[in-house]
Amino acid sequence: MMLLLATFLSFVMIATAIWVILTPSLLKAIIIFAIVSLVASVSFIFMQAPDVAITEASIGAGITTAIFILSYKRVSEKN
Amino acid sequence: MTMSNIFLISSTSLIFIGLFGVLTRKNIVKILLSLNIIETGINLLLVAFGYKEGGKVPILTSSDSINHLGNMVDPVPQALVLTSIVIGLGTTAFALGLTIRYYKTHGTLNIEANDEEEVTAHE
Amino acid sequence: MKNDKSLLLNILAIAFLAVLAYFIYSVATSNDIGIKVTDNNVVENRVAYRYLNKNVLDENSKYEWGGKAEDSAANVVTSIVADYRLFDTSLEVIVLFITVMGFGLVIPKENIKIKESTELLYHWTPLLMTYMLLVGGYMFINGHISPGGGFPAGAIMSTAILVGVLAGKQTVSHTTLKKIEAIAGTLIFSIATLGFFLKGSFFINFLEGGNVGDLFSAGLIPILYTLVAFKVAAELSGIYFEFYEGGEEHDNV
Amino acid sequence: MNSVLFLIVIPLLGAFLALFGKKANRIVAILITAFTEIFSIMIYLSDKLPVSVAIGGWQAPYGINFVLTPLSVGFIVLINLAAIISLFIIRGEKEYQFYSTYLVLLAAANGIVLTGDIFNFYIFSELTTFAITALIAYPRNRRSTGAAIKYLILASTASSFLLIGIGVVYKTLGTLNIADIASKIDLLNPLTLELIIVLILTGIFVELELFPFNMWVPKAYFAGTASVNVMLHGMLGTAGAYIIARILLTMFAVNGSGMLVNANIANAIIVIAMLTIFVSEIAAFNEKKLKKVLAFSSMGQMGLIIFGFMIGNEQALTGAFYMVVANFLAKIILFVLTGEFIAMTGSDNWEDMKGIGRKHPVAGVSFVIGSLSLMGVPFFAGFWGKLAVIQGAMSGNSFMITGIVIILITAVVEGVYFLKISHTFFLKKEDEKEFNAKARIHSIVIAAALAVIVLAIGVHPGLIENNVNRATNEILNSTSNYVDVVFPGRY
Repeated sequence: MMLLLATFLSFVMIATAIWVILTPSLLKAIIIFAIVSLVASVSFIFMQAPDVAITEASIGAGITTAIFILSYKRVSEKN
Repeated sequence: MTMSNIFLISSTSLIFIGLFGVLTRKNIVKILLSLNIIETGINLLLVAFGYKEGGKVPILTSSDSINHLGNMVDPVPQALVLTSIVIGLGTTAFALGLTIRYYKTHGTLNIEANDEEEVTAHE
Repeated sequence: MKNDKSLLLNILAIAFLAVLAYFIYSVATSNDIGIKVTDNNVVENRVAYRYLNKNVLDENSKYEWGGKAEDSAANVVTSIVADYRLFDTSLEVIVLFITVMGFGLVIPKENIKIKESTELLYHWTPLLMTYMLLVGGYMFINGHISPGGGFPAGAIMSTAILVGVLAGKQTVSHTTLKKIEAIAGTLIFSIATLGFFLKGSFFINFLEGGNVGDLFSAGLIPILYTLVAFKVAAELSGIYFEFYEGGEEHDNV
Repeated sequence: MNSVLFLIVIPLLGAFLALFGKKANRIVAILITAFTEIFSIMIYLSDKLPVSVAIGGWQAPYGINFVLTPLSVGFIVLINLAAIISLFIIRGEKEYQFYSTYLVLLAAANGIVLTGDIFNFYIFSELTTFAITALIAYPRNRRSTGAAIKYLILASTASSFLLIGIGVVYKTLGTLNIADIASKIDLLNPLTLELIIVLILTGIFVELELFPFNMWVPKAYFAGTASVNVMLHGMLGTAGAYIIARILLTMFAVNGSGMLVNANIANAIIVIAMLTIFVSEIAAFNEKKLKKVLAFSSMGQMGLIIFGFMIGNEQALTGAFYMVVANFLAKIILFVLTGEFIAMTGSDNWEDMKGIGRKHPVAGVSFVIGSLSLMGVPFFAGFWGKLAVIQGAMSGNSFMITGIVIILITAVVEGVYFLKISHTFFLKKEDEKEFNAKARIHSIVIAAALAVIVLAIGVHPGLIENNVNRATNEILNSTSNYVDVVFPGRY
């Protein structure tokens, strides 16, 4: 069961990562990247690494996305 | 297919996807997103290197857990990944600051824009 | 953006990655003798084994739950991050310090109006912030016995400040943040230097004491994590302030 | 010897305190650098070397350790010398960020050389990357922003390979200590070893300024101010030369010789080094911006040093170390003077610098001495290095002979463009216009003093012969020497 779930998570992660690269919209890419990070942090729990999971969720998914979106506002305000 | 193999393969694929993005994209924000994907992939890869089938969390919770130290997953890669996540955040933050400045000085987010000053003089 | 679709570049990149993938595949399936990447882990041959057994100093020592150990943090990852490899962690603090400073240096200063926040956000923000600060505080105090630690704690605390910024509440000034950052950083390295004068070695855990599993254990680790958390929180909050802060730009070229 | 950590801790404390120091920052930075320089010279001259210092009271391989050998401390002395010179030629950088970043760079450059732990090395190399990026971006104009972001993206991508390499090393050998890895390298499967070397090599390629990944170099040098150029060349470049000696020729060496463990990869690096020399000298020949000429020449010299290191016999190694010292001194002269000349004429182009040599003969002559040494003309410091590298390559196979031919051809090319530039300086100024700014006396004094050293070494190479031989002997038997320092009695 866990194995199945892990496989599913991996597929979600890879599919979303490809989506990030291919989508032409920047904002969409940033939001989808947050999903990649969140799924990665769930994967860390699967690999028995709760410390890393918490750090990845708060820093990788939270703060990185926040900085990306704030920057996006600055670079897109003129067009 | 075991759990660690799944994570080894998926993290390696993430690294490859990110590398493809870094190599082919022209938009700086896209390149930074690809770099972040590479970093996520590496973090997963390192933790997967330390994973062990049926391993336990390397935290002592009771007197019993001390007798099963050999069953725990390797804590060192986790410690390294903690460091590398923070370094990744630093890279991203600094690069985004530079990107905003780049947008102001170059008027575009294309990485191949000319860096010489003369170009702006005509605009 | 139309350059993104350059076919030749994509084909070249895919070819390069294919070569790389083939190389990794041949490494993984190689049949020669010697240790391979694909071999199963033998924990006993690794440095991690001594960390888990907490017997780096004395190979034959054993420890018990609630007893003394050379490093009494129950969270082994924390004991590596904040004790055995403390030097790495303090450099990590410097990495964040220099990148955030570089960020503040290069970002163009423009006054940007923050949109009026809604009534709901404005009134409930204090509650939300208190809750986030409490979670962050719990994390760095308990970092040595449960998952967590200084870095995520600092990140969560900085999110509280971010919520304040978005709700338009003046919580702390940018100068205060700079001071907290510098003082916490100086203290971390002063403690490291203090170890040299007390025990003859930098970055040594000279307060070691307490029992495995206790809240008051692991010596310096909770203190260092507190400092790290405050420093990280101040630095990350500084980033949010930079986005909305106007002011003079010092051009000296 | 635990006090060696002061070389790292004091600059970092200074970096925090620079947030409060308003005008005193420059003085504080100079004082701190003077301290680190004097301290490192004291360590070099003391008889306690070589020694391994455990940090935090945990002995290697469990804790992080610093390894002090004559080679590493010698490089520290050079790096701190460049640091102090770069501070003296600062022109107008006033903000605290500059000094804070500089002090972090100083600590990181010291740490990258001293550390004996591969993950610690990774963190230090990331720190240098960020510090250098901030210093390049400091002028905040179009050119510097473009150069900085390109360097940052390139370096971060490369260093992620280094991190994968470290992960593979830990997965297979279960240790992160460089000495521990070096002593266990024979246990590895050959293909896995190849993978590790390729990954780690990719990670350090950017810092080595080698061919496919070196397009950032001219941009970065061109965008930076004169003092940043000296830091880039004297601190980062010198640390780069050390990285080859330590990572490639110690961690991955055949025990008892200075050879890389995998002959194929060694040959590949030699080919890349030759390409680097060739491409960069040709590019320098066609370049009109003086700073870019020097940057390209810097890349060429780096390629030459790597070529010498990779041949791996005693003569070539001696030559490589001579090259490190000669290139270090000569290039600093050129960068210091270039900064002055550009400030005086207000132009980056060397064709506009006519008459400078007539106005300031000391500066002009020092520039000529520096460039003659880079060319490898007899009786200048660079000559002995090039001679020994060529002699070393002679004893190699036919493959090396190609390298010799390339070195000789590029030496001629280098000679032509440097002579062209030097000749321009002594031409008569066409217009009677005054120069924009005055030359600063202390910069010219620094350049002249270094030029005298270059001449002295050129005439009498015995001056540094002892130190160079010490370094060569260490590298020739690097693995057993190095492992013996950290784990006495393992070999």
